[in-house]
Amino acid sequence: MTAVVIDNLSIAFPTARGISHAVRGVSLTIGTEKLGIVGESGSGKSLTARSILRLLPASAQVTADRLSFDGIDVLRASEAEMRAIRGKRAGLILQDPKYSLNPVMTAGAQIAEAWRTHRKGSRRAALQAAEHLLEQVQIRDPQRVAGAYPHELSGGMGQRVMIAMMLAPDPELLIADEPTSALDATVQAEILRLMEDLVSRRGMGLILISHDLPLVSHFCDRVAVMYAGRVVEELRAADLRRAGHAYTRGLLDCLPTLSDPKVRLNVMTRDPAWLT
Amino acid sequence: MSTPAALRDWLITETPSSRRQAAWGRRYRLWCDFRRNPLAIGGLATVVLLIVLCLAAPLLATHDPGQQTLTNRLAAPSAEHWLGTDELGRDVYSRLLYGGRVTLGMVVAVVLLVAPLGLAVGCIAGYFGGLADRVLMRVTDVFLAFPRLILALAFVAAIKPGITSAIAAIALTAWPPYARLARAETMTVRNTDYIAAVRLTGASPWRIILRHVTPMCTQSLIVRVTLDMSSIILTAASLGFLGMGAQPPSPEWGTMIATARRFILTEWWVPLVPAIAIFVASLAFNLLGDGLRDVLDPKQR
Amino acid sequence: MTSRLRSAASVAASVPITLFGLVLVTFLIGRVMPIDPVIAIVGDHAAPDVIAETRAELGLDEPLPMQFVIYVGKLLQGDLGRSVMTSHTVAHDIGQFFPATIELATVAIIIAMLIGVPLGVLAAVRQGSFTDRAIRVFCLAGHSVPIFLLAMLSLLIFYAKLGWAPGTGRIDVAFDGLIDPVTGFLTVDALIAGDWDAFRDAVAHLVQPAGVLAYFSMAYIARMTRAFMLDALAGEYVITARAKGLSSARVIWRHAFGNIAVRLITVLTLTYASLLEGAVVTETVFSWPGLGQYLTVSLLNADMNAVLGATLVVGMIYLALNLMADMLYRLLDPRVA
Amino acid sequence: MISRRALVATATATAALPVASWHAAAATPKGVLVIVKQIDDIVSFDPAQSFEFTNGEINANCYHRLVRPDPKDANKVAPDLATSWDVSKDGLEITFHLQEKAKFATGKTVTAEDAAFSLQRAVILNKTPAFIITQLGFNKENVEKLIRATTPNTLVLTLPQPWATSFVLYCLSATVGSIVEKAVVMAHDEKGDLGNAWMQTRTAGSGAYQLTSWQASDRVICDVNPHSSVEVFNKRVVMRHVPDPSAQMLMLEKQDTDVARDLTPELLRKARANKDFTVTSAGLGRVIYIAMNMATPEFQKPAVRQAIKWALDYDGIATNITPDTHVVCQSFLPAGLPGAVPGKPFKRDVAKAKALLAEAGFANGFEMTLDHFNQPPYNDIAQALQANLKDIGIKVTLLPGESRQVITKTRARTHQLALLAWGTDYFDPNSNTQAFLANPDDSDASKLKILAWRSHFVDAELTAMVEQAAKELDTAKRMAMYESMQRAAQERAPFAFMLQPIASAVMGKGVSGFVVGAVADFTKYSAVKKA
Amino acid sequence: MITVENLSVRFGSVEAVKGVSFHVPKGAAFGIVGESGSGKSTVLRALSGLNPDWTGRMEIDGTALSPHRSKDFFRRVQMVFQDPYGSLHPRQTVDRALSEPLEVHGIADIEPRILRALAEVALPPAVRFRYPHQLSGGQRQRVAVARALMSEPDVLLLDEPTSALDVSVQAEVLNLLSDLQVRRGLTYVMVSHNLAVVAHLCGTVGVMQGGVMVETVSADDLRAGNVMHAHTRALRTLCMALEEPA
Repeated sequence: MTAVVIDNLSIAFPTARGISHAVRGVSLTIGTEKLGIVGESGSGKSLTARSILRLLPASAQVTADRLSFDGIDVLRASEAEMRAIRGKRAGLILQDPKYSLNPVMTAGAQIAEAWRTHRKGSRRAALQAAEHLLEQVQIRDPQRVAGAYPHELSGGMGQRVMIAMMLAPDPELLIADEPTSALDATVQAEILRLMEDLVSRRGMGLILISHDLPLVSHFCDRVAVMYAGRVVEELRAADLRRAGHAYTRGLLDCLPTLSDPKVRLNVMTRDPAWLT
Repeated sequence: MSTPAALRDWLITETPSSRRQAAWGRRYRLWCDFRRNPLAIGGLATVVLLIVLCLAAPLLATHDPGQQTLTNRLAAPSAEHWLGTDELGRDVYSRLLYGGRVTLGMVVAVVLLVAPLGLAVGCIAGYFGGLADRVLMRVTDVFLAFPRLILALAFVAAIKPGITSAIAAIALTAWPPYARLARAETMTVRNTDYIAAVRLTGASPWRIILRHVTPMCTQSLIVRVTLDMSSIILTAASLGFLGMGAQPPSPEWGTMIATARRFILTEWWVPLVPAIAIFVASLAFNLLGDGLRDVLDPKQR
Repeated sequence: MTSRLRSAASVAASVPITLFGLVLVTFLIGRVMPIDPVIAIVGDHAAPDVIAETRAELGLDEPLPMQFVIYVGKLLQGDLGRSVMTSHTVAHDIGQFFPATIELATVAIIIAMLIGVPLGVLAAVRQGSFTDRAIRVFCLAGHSVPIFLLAMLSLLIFYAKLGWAPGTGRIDVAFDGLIDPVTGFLTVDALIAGDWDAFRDAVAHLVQPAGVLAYFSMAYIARMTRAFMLDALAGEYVITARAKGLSSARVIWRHAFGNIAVRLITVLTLTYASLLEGAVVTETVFSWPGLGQYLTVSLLNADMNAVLGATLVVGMIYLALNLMADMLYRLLDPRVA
Repeated sequence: MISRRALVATATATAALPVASWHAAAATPKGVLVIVKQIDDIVSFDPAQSFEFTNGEINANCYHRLVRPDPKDANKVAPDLATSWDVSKDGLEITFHLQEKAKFATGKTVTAEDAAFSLQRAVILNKTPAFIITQLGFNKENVEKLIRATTPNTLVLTLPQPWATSFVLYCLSATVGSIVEKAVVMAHDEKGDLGNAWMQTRTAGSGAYQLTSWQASDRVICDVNPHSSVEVFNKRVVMRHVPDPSAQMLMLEKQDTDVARDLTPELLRKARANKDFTVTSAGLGRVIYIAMNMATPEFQKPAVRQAIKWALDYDGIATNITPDTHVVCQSFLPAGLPGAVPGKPFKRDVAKAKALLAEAGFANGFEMTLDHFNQPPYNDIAQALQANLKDIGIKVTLLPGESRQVITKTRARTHQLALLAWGTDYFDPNSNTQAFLANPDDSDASKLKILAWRSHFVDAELTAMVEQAAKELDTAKRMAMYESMQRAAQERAPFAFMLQPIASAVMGKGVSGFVVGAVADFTKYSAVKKA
Repeated sequence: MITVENLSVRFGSVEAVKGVSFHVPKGAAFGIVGESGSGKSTVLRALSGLNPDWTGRMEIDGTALSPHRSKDFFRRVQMVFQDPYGSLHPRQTVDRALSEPLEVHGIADIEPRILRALAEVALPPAVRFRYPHQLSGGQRQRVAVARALMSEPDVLLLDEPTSALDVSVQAEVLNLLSDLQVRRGLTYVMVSHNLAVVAHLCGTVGVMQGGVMVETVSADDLRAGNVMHAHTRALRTLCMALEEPA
């Protein structure tokens, strides 16, 4: 049973006008489950998730009482140890395949590279594996897609390639950082369903980071709501309607809806007390 | 405003109360960023020092830079002549100070000619596109494809050697890259939403170019200019090397080395002194330019 | 692919127009030079009837526009005219002088690339560190010294004092005239002749001037490499690559560098073009009989056929290189549509 | 290709060329004389066309002439191809008796037929140096009648008008009088050019050497003429183009060259201090002078011209700016040329110069421009002149220019002051005397547009005397005329003669026998030995 | 107020908009919804005059539009862009951005107008001399709206005005837009990929797919499910499904 333990994590960046604290004292434990981290831009959700793989910008100052991946101390692990986690045991899916895929390598080559890095097979075996993986992410003509460059693929296609690439070494945990916010609504649903399906079938853990609270609640078991670098509330997705924190409720209330038309939308009033 | 602290607060406030305060606040923030790069600060300090030295040349010089003493030529450094004398017995130290005025003056003159010209050509070509772009870029290409030193040489020879023609010649060869740069910047800027927004106010193309496009190009241009200053000094020196730069007795650094290089095996300090001056000035401008680029043009670095 | 080719073709179509502009400007420069080309041919001491005869021979008594039309007409037939300085046809001279320059510039660009690119990459990876700054100062230093001084210092140190490098010229006297000029590139010709000693000697003679040129151009290459690399390293795909568990070497070279390689080709090509035209001073110090020297000497002797011809060739090479960079960019970078 | 290589191999056969690469080569290859020099002045090797210094020197080593200047006595001509000659009483007919040993590189013996052809060819081609012969009255129409071979080794030259015999002989000793091999040259005749195009890059002579290859601005290679009877120590001469004097010095120190030709005064001083090196020097037949254009009203006053001559710091400039490379020379005939008058009447005298200016009505001075070549030593000298003239109240603006640019300007007579140099065209006083003093027609249509014309110097008396002197059969009388003309020029001419350049060559370790002289002819590669 | 008939736009060989027609009465809000590449933004750009290469017929207030627009047109029709980060000039303060339209149209009393405009979009006067990078996303979009209002237009074209904003800010901006419409009687054409947002602000919604406007339907019918086209139905179903938390 893989477990990520985050205890009192803080991330800060030096700026021209002093230190800016992006994440302050976040504690989370993640097992083989689907956890959603939700928050508005700048809430620190992405940094928190990336800190697990130690993929933060070089200037980030990270402190934590504990930050471990299956017992490995991420803050003190050597680069080689980290490489054994990255990709092999935990994958990361980024927001927009237009930027997160290497534009000058074919999709197949990028998947094969991930496969070979951790499985040490021949070039040809890797390419075959890549095509097989593309099939698994429900791409109908894997051969064409494998030979295509990222800019030749649609957003949905690109995100499937990204998923295939991260699944190649068969990891235990998948971190998806806003995996669908660059996609159209119809594609978004397909991709999320695909991810949910793969994760459940392989018994992997999933961390889904998003700004879309209703969306997350559909695909996750548990939701952590972040605001200004803190986790303000952690709850089961099914309990979202009964959220205790005013911020969480505010996020849900301010959305315009088709089913419930309003003349004016509710506007969230931010309580300064949330920051402490 | 009376104390440095108050001034600083006035500058860095998030709520400036006038355009002027906002502009100075922005400049101050840039300065704060710039200040964190020790190499760039070194470059800036050196440039400022050089400018001060050259401006104060009449006060600092120990001799008349044109005074010849044929019987005391190529003397080694001494108490009388701190950096020795040149091939006509003139004081190298004094000539160095006065030469800086000429050299740095040439650099400034070239920049003042080149930057606006390149900016205008590039922005017009880039913004209007079409025929204007094709014509202007073909002209730019012709000058780019021309062997640069040859163009400068031919130009100087066609007029007459001297500082003015050297300035004109260097400017003639230096503007095309600026036009290209400004054009490239303009092409990216032209398609942005903020330019679209300005177009939707009904502003004329000239107003858009002048007030909205050029400000976006100037920063990278400033960086390029600073980095180019050393090339300008060196081109001037190369012209001097080929006998087409500033002419004697004008104490221009490049010409000083060019005329003194024949002593490199014998009285080596004579060419070495202006060489060090050029090296220091070039390096300072280069470091300054690099620092400015980090601050002004983060995407190019 | 066809749209790529079409846009490349439209770029190529602009070349003749630019060339025509080049010819026109050069021609005008030649005519406004305050040097009587006849004096360059017959000398200062010639008798007036010899001067008049030569003037007519050169067509200088025709009106200016007519002279231009005649010149362009000959040019279109591939006739660059005859140089009065060397008594050879300009085409022959260019065939003799240009290979020397190409050889020099080529070796220089290779050296500059082999050193400048890794330094630029290293500086980008270690951005802001001491290494970054040291590299910056090292490269800028080479770009801050007048190149003739760099050349003379190099001669003094590596030739005179240390004796590591041979002196000036393209080859040792011992091999003078022994190598048949097949291609004009001495190194290649030595290989064709199967003369290994001559080859080694020619290479040894190349290293020093090429090194000087390389050091001078390295600053630009390293600087651009660094800038491109910083750009690339900030890309999301680099995070993806790291998230895949790749080694940092692979992330840097395969992913980040792989993305800038095509852009670097453009930088290298332009640097190469500037080396071809800009080696005049180095050629003078190292007694390198290259096109830069040829152009300068011809210009100062008002040998306008030679100046026009050589300028045209340099311009053409420049445009061709530009075009090539453009094409490479279009063909190699999958992103360009 | 193979054959050429084989040819070169035999030519350098004394020892197989050391296949040494650069670091192993401690010295230049044995049997090969290496000279470094600026050689981008070479235009053509055809003696009928060649008029530059470097080609002159190489031609002198590749060709025979009928007679040559005598290196030992400037006032005599020495036999060369002609062992002796007879002159008719009226001086109109000269009969040359040719030696029989001289052989072309093809192995053929040189005949009077070749000699006559060579002179006729120069006249018919009428290239730049042809005037040296045509000024005697030869032209396309008469030359074949007037210069003819009567026997295989007798050449008779009939003058169309009387000339001083010494003048004629000196003219024939010029490069243009080189004897080419008729059969070879005519075999390469193209459209009646008498082989001129082919000869531009080749030699066809009977000298000790022949031209093997010339690459412009790179090198000239000469190999020995296998049929020459001259004893030769170096089978090959390589002249390399090294434009940078410092590089020349470095090469000399590294023993990568045997002789360096263009060292600056400073480098010469350094070379003299090195006991391994031998410096040889000789005054050249050139003079550096200031031309005052008499179109400028100020210079029409003789006192102004004299004031300038008295304002110049001749010795200061010569000893400080151009030590070892120039000496003071205040006459248009530099030392070493026949008829040269020694002596330095002028010296810097600011008071006298100022008085002369005041006398002319310019007590407060005036402003002038000075055109000069923008290369050393001219730019240094010009700056010194600027300072000198400032002291007497003349404010000079320097106008530097590329040499041909300055020449173009002076030919257009648009200069005010110009610092110039003039080299003698042939080894006879008439060359310079005529150039500086003769101006029969000052209009733009003049047929003689040389130095006097270019500065609007019109002096009927001197113009007439120039022609008289050239026809004076009595040599002693003739030389006296040149002496008086030199004195007159110092008094009246708008020329301030300043300096005579000294040619210097530095021989590296173990090298001996290299000589330079007033004219290129004195440099004989065959005499150079290497230890 | 706005009539678009048979509008087609080509980019090279690609026809991005194929014969779109719709009509917006004065004071009404018309929404265009569709996925990326459906051509919805292209319609708006053609209408605004930013893209002159179109065919068909467009009228504003009974006047036919030509590819080249008069200055008066730009005074009456203004646009708000999707990304407030990109639509404000990075080197110009809020003050400059707001005074530019006034200067162009030669409108006097710049100072009070700017203050009034800031107040109207509920921005404190203190932001007046700030640069865009010193503002939050919501503030920027308010500045963009204020700029569009400076020349007192009748028509506002909204290109995904909230899609780059956080949901809480989106609510604020949407409220601002509906307030302004009421207060000033503006006519809106809004483009968005979010059905709920469009239906919230607009009485009528045109659904686009592949460059074609497949259906025009009132917001009420949309809510009630009275839709004809399959694409409209699919979009509606997805939207409804995600509105309810699990």
